[in-house]
Amino acid sequence: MLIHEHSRPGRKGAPQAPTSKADLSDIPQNLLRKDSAALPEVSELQAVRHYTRLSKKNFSIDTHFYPLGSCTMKYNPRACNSLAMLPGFLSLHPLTPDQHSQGFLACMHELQAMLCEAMGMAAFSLAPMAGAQGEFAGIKMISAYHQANNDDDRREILVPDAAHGTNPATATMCGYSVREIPTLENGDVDFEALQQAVGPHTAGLMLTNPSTLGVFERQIEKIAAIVHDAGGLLYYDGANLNAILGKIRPGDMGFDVIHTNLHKTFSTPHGGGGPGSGAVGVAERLKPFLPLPIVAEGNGSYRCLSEQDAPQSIGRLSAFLGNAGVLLRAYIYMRLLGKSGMERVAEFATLNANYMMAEAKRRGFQLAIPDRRASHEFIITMKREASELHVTAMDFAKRLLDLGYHAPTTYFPLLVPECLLIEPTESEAKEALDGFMDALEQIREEAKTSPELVTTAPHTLPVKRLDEVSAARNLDLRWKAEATA
Amino acid sequence: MLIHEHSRPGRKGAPQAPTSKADLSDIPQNLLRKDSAALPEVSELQAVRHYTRLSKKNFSIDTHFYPLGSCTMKYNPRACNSLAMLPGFLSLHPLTPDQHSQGFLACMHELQAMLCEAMGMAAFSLAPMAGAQGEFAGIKMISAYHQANNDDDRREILVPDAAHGTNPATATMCGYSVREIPTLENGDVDFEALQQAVGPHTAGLMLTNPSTLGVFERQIEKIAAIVHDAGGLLYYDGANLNAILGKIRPGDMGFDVIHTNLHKTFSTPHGGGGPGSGAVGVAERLKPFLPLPIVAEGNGSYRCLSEQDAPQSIGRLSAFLGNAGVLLRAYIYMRLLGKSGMERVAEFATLNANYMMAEAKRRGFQLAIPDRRASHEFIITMKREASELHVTAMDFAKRLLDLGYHAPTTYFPLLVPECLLIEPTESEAKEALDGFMDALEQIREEAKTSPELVTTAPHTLPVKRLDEVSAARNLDLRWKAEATA
Amino acid sequence: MPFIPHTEQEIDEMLEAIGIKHTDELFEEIPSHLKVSGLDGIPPGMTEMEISRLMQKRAAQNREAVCFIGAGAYEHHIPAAVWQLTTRGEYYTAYTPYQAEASQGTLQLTYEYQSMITALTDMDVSNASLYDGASALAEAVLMAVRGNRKSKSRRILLPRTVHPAYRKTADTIVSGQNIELVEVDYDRASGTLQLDALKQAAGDDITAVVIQQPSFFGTLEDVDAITDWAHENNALVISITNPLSIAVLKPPGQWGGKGADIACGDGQPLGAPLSCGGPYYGFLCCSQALVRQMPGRIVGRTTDVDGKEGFVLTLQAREQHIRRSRATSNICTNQGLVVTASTIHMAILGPRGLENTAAACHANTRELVAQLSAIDGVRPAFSSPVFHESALLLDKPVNEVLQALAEQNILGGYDLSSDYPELGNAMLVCATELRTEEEIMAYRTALQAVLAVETRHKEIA
Amino acid sequence: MPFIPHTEQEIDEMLEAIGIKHTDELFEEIPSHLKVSGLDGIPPGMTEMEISRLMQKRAAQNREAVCFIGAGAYEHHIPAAVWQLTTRGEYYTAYTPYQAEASQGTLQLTYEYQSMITALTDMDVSNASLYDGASALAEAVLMAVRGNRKSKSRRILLPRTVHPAYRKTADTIVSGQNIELVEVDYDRASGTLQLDALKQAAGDDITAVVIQQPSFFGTLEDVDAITDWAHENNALVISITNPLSIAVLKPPGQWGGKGADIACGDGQPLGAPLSCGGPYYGFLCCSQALVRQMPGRIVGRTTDVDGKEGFVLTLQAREQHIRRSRATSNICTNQGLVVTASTIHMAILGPRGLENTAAACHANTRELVAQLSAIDGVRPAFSSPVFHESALLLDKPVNEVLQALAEQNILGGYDLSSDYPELGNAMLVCATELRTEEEIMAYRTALQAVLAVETRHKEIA
Ligand SMILES: Cc1ncc(COP(=O)(O)O)c(C=O)c1O
Ligand SMILES: Cc1ncc(COP(=O)(O)O)c(C=O)c1O
Repeated sequence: MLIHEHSRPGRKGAPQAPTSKADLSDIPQNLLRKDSAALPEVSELQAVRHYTRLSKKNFSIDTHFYPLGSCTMKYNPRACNSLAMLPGFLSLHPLTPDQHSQGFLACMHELQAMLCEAMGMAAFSLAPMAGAQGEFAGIKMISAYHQANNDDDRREILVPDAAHGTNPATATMCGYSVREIPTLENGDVDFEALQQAVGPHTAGLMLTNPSTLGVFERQIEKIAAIVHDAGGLLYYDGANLNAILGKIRPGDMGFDVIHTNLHKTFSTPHGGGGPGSGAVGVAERLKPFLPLPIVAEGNGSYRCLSEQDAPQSIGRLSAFLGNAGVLLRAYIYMRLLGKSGMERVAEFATLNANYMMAEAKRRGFQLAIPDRRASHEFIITMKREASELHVTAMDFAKRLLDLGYHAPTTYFPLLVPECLLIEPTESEAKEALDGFMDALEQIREEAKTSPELVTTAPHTLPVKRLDEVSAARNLDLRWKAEATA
Repeated sequence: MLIHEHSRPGRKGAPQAPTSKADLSDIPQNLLRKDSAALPEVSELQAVRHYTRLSKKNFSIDTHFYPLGSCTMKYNPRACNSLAMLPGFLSLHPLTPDQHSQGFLACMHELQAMLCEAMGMAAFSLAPMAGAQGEFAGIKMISAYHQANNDDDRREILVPDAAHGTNPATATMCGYSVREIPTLENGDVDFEALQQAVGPHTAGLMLTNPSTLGVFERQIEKIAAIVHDAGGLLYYDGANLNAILGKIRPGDMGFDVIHTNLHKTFSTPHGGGGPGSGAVGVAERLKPFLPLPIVAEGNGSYRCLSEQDAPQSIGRLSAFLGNAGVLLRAYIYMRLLGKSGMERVAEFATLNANYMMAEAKRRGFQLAIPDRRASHEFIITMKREASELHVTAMDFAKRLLDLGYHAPTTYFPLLVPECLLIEPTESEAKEALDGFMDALEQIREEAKTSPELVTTAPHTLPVKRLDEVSAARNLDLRWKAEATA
Repeated sequence: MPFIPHTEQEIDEMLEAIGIKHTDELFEEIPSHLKVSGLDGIPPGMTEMEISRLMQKRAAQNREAVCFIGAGAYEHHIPAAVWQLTTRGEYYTAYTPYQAEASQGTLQLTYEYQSMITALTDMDVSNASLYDGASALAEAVLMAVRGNRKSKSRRILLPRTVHPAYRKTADTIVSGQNIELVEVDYDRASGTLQLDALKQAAGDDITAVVIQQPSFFGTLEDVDAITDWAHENNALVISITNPLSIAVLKPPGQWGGKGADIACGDGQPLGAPLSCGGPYYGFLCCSQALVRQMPGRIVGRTTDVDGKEGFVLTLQAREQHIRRSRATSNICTNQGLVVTASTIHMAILGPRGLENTAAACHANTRELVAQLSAIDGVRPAFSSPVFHESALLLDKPVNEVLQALAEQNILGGYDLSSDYPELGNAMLVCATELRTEEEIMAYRTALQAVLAVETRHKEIA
Repeated sequence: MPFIPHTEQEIDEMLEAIGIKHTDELFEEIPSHLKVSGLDGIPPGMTEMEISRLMQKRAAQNREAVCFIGAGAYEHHIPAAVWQLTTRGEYYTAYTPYQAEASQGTLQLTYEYQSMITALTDMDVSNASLYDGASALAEAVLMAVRGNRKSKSRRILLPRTVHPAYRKTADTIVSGQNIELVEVDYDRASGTLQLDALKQAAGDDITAVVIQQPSFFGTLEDVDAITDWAHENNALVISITNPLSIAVLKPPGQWGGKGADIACGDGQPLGAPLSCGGPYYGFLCCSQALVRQMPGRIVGRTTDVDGKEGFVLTLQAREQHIRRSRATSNICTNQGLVVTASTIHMAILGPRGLENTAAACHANTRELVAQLSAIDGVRPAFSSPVFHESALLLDKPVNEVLQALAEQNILGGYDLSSDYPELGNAMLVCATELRTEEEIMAYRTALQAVLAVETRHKEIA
């Protein structure tokens, strides 16, 4: 039932706004709204009850193991939420003069510094509001760098075919053409193909390492060398740093620019779709191009750098300082972890992934890349199950929901057929991992004995399998009064 | 699964306490604990997930219509929660000197005054921590009053048989013997029986008006007169004021003392069993006996009265000032309602109850007291259904849960067989009332066509009908390590 | 109208269904001369925005200060998760779990609470909570009187080392029932209860002995000896403990040879904010033998018709809604939500977290006492070992000193002089794990200055 | 380790299952000379208690002040229910709803959001949110370029009455794609865009015209005439509106004869706290004709195999994870949680609540402008009617005046002089429904004093 269906004309019952409407007669009649907007009219109780009940239809970390690969669904500490929502932060207007917002700016400055240290970069900007915007900023900086060097012929960005869709989309948004680089069976980039592709037209290479296939790119130094030798720059898609945090730093691998998804590795909540933060870090030579604002320190006080301070900056990405509340949460998380905590993120994330991989192997599941170490995630392919039992990876995914587990990422990376990309994260206990593997095994058993049960799953959720095709064909994108009348 | 079953020896994973244990060597060895307490060892994520999931097994106002008679489950505004939990209140130590807690004391003083006005009493104390403790304070004041008058022979408290169980229990706790007064078919007190019972041994009469049968006691003035004439005092059980708030005041009806359940009428949350607040109000002559502390004002500042200020007080009921946080919530609620809002509570609570009663009648349900106006609640009896269809009021109650409604109060008051005491409160919309009546009708239909469905309900909840008899016989009141090993 | 969803049209429909024209008719049975014309003393309603502004102002009027007061309520760190979970609507807005199948959340959680608090106290049984520690003591006394079949006297030995407000509360609550609360004095030097004093007060029939550990003074009583003595004399033992302290101190269930019979106290240190004094909760545990004397709700584990585990309120025959005037107590509503918070708090901290917190409180208090005692004119009041709280003697009137400290936003302690005039200028101080070294040093500096100034004032005068 | 639940025993079991001895072996594929020896620049970890103390200190360092700044972010009352519900774990800690059946909460809520924001804007279609208002403008521009098949020029008329930061952001984002953003000046007297100026800037092919209503100055543009003119010239119309304002102002869908084609803006005024500048969210609506050009996620209503209503992400073929380099945008993560809050906010306020709030903001600003303009040396910058925000001219440098006011904890407004030097000493002021009469009068008094003192200083100098 939609909130609109609880609405009755004239219903109020909430002391939430001025009880009467102030005079607007100074505004020309033709600029005023004539009708009232068709918003729901419900009591506060009805709204609270509706949205409380609605929330119960979600899986979430706070309710379920959620091993969604490439998404790093780790625990979001509750302290990060309450401390980022202290009144002193919540009521701060973004255009408040710097001397009135020193507490906030101090946090941001320290966050920049911690990110530099953890990533091995020279400087960070916190402006981008999600991973994709971080990518945009990164590629834009590469473009600005070449432009500053009058190196105008570099029209191409290289992207491995295993890359996340945002990488090629970003390159396009920055005006580049995209050239795909194939991936080998063992998960490494096809080095020869790369060698052939690199050249004077190469603006840069976007790489994720470990790749979305969940393995570490072993030739990273050679790759860095040929791209750099050709005058290109190296971009690190740092959406998922859980595999490396505390073990190896993108800067040390030779990357020139990186975006980080604070809403993954640094545990800010994903909120059912956002907000995130895609802070970008750069090596020395790209520093002048960082997006604004950046928080600088001098004489013991903090201030935001502006266009005057950074004339070569690629500019602003939002009206203010990006997703400040998200940044505060990441800051708090990093301070809670501290040095030794942060050094151990990759260790335990990787331990969990490799343990699950070993268990998957032991239980007879087929691994996409069986002979390598998993990073923070690994891939099972249901190719065999799909062809022999006619039960697809999607069926497995849906049936997992019935058994109380959020499904892993399905059908990504695109290279692996019928794949489940599984990422447990470091904050899950062994029981959860074992329980999940038991569930997978149970489903495989069901697929043999009662395949219907699996192919028509889920059965225990608020809705059964939804018709996505008709959703796209017969667009119903908003409630209309007539529709229910 | 119990939280204890998520525990593993040595598990931590939460940055919640000092990481190491300070030295305790100055404490004699024989006074120290040897073993660690057998508390669960879980990660913060596990705790959060466990208690989030557990919460989903509750019905509550925020999720369900909850027409539990005699309990007044109205909407608990979220603002009351967040404002009562402002750091300035939360961090206030109860023994803080008065001059440091003026903001809090101001709220309490105004709350006392508003309660006096709403109840028609001369003074209020906020000390009692729930209705039953309010009753205790009230009867204790009656006792202190007679004692102060050297009127030592009054050993009896009169209580109608329809009264809530706390009334006789309270009288006993105060050292009185209890004499029950019968109730007539029409819900009124048996006046003749009362007349016979009243006498020089009468310390007082405890009355709820409207009674727990949901009807107004029409002879209240006569009743007050005979009790007062006999030298007894009149106690008003004000647990449920929703029937009268804004319409008639206990003080004006002749009551000498009243307790109020702020956790019902004044909307503080019930929290799955408490905390509540049972503030007590008195007529002039009982003022000296009010429990401590009481907030007084003088020269524009507030202070708590102590034993020195009130030597005749019955004393303290708790270590500090009662359930302060609950009192703050009630204060905020009353200020939100204000004069006109408060004047309309009974009006709409009664409208809802009488509408449901009319609907019940129209749909052919049997009413306990069919020919009177309902107060804020009314009673359906399933006597006929129980004898003809072998489906009891309890079965109806359990089946209602399946249909998404919390059950009304069952088998109270004890006088009415197979009863459902239904109290919708003013904050529920007409749709909820109609939906509930539809559900009752549906169940009656099911009782005819498939009685099993009803007598074995609920079917859709986390557990089916629970075995209470074996619970009381084979006591299992705590988890023990052995039990699960 | 705030919180009333009715539209005009719905009101009309409802009136029509009832068969009346106006809501006034709903109240026609009330004698009209009794009806109130209007609640004129109630101020006009506020919007949420307005009340928010007002409450923020009021909250700010409670001056922030660094708190060194304990005396029964302690400022501890509470993990953020605790109240974020506790205030979820499903816990916050549920009633007492009368419909068990629709209340498994609250019921299971309460069972877990009972498991945790009995683990902490090392007792057999716990109820689901009472109002607070002081009223829990009163209920413990009533329970002892019902439960001690060997004693006829209804005499309870109540040492003066027990929290004064607890003693007053117990007196208010049990005084109507012909029970004698016998005060037992403490030893001036050690600040503890002595067996000799107990023996003197005992008479030949005692129903129960109350022991608070740590005592109100923070001193440590000889709980083993007192417990054994009481049991030898057919008296029951009622313990009062700070539940956090027994993460490291010997729990009541292990006192003496047989353990305390009834254990009570205030649950506040386990997850309840100071909150101007409440809501906290009283815990009450007992030995198996006394289970049917237990007041208040108890949750038991059972099974449903399919054999699935579930939880219900049990032993309800003790309670007022069934046994009415013969109930074990009149308590009905308890402190459920605070117990919810407390259970989550204990789960998150775990045994090690509670131990480390308790030890940190003790270490901070020890440091505080050391720093303050180093000041001229300040010395410990007692010679016994203490835990987490301690009494100090000043050479100036305590209320004046505290007043002066309060002006510097230091709440320096609790003035003992009205409850214990015999001690002279005594105050009780406490530093929980929240107090920092700087705060402790700032207190020292401030106290030093206050005492010096006072002296100078006097010299001048 | 914080947030790592592994016990020693479990680690051993897991290593054994993997067939290794030590976790180091998990990283054996990484060239060892690349491995970091330790993150020495990261400070040691803190307990929750310690970080709480630190953050409280930091929060307190942000000096509280009465805020008269708007300029794209507005301090409004947000009902307490909004964020208490929004931060429920089920909303707060869920991912993007990729598994629809396990995400009906987020999906239905987003559908309700789309229904509400299209009702407010009176547009056909909305997406599920973009990052903020400024980046939404950039996406609107890109969308217009893709959607306007009649135009080849990729020229967008971007008036200077549009928020400067929005213009800069749009420039950053679209500049790589060969798009020309043409500045159009405003009329100095009225502070609004004039048709003549547009016509001059137009050239013979324009892709779209951007209109902000109320303008950045708070002035009201002649939206009907501009819209109709644009449509006559085959240009699309992109509106930027404060979504609260269109509860009472004519919504974009009703501008001119055909309505705006694309409506965007920042959702912050509908439930997002100021929060140092974010997270807010950008809304983006369009006419049905442009639906396939829409960037970002969209939720659609559909049915399950039993015919039961349900919700899914739809039209995903536009998005990067399918269409990769040819996607409508690279946006992936959006601002879902803020949309959650905003949806609940709109539901609780309802149409009347939003109208009354918008009207109250306007009335307060009008009062503020009246009070301040009464001061010598202060006058309105423009002659046009304004809504909710207004530009004032001072006879002193604005930054000095604001500085002086800030010292009295009054954030007096936004200094226009760096973005609009031609206006002289101009500042933008705003008083939302939260500002009280006393605060407005206090501002007046303070400003009066500041201007007077300044004058005196100068006289002395
Ligand atoms: C590898 C990779 N790159 C980029 C992104 C894009 O990040 P965001 O969703 O924050 O825009 C993601 C997130 O899904 C990702 O997994
Ligand atoms: C009529 C009546 N009296 C007294 C009480 C006792 O109130 P409390 O539960 O707050 O102790 C109740 C509550 O159930 C009640 O309904």
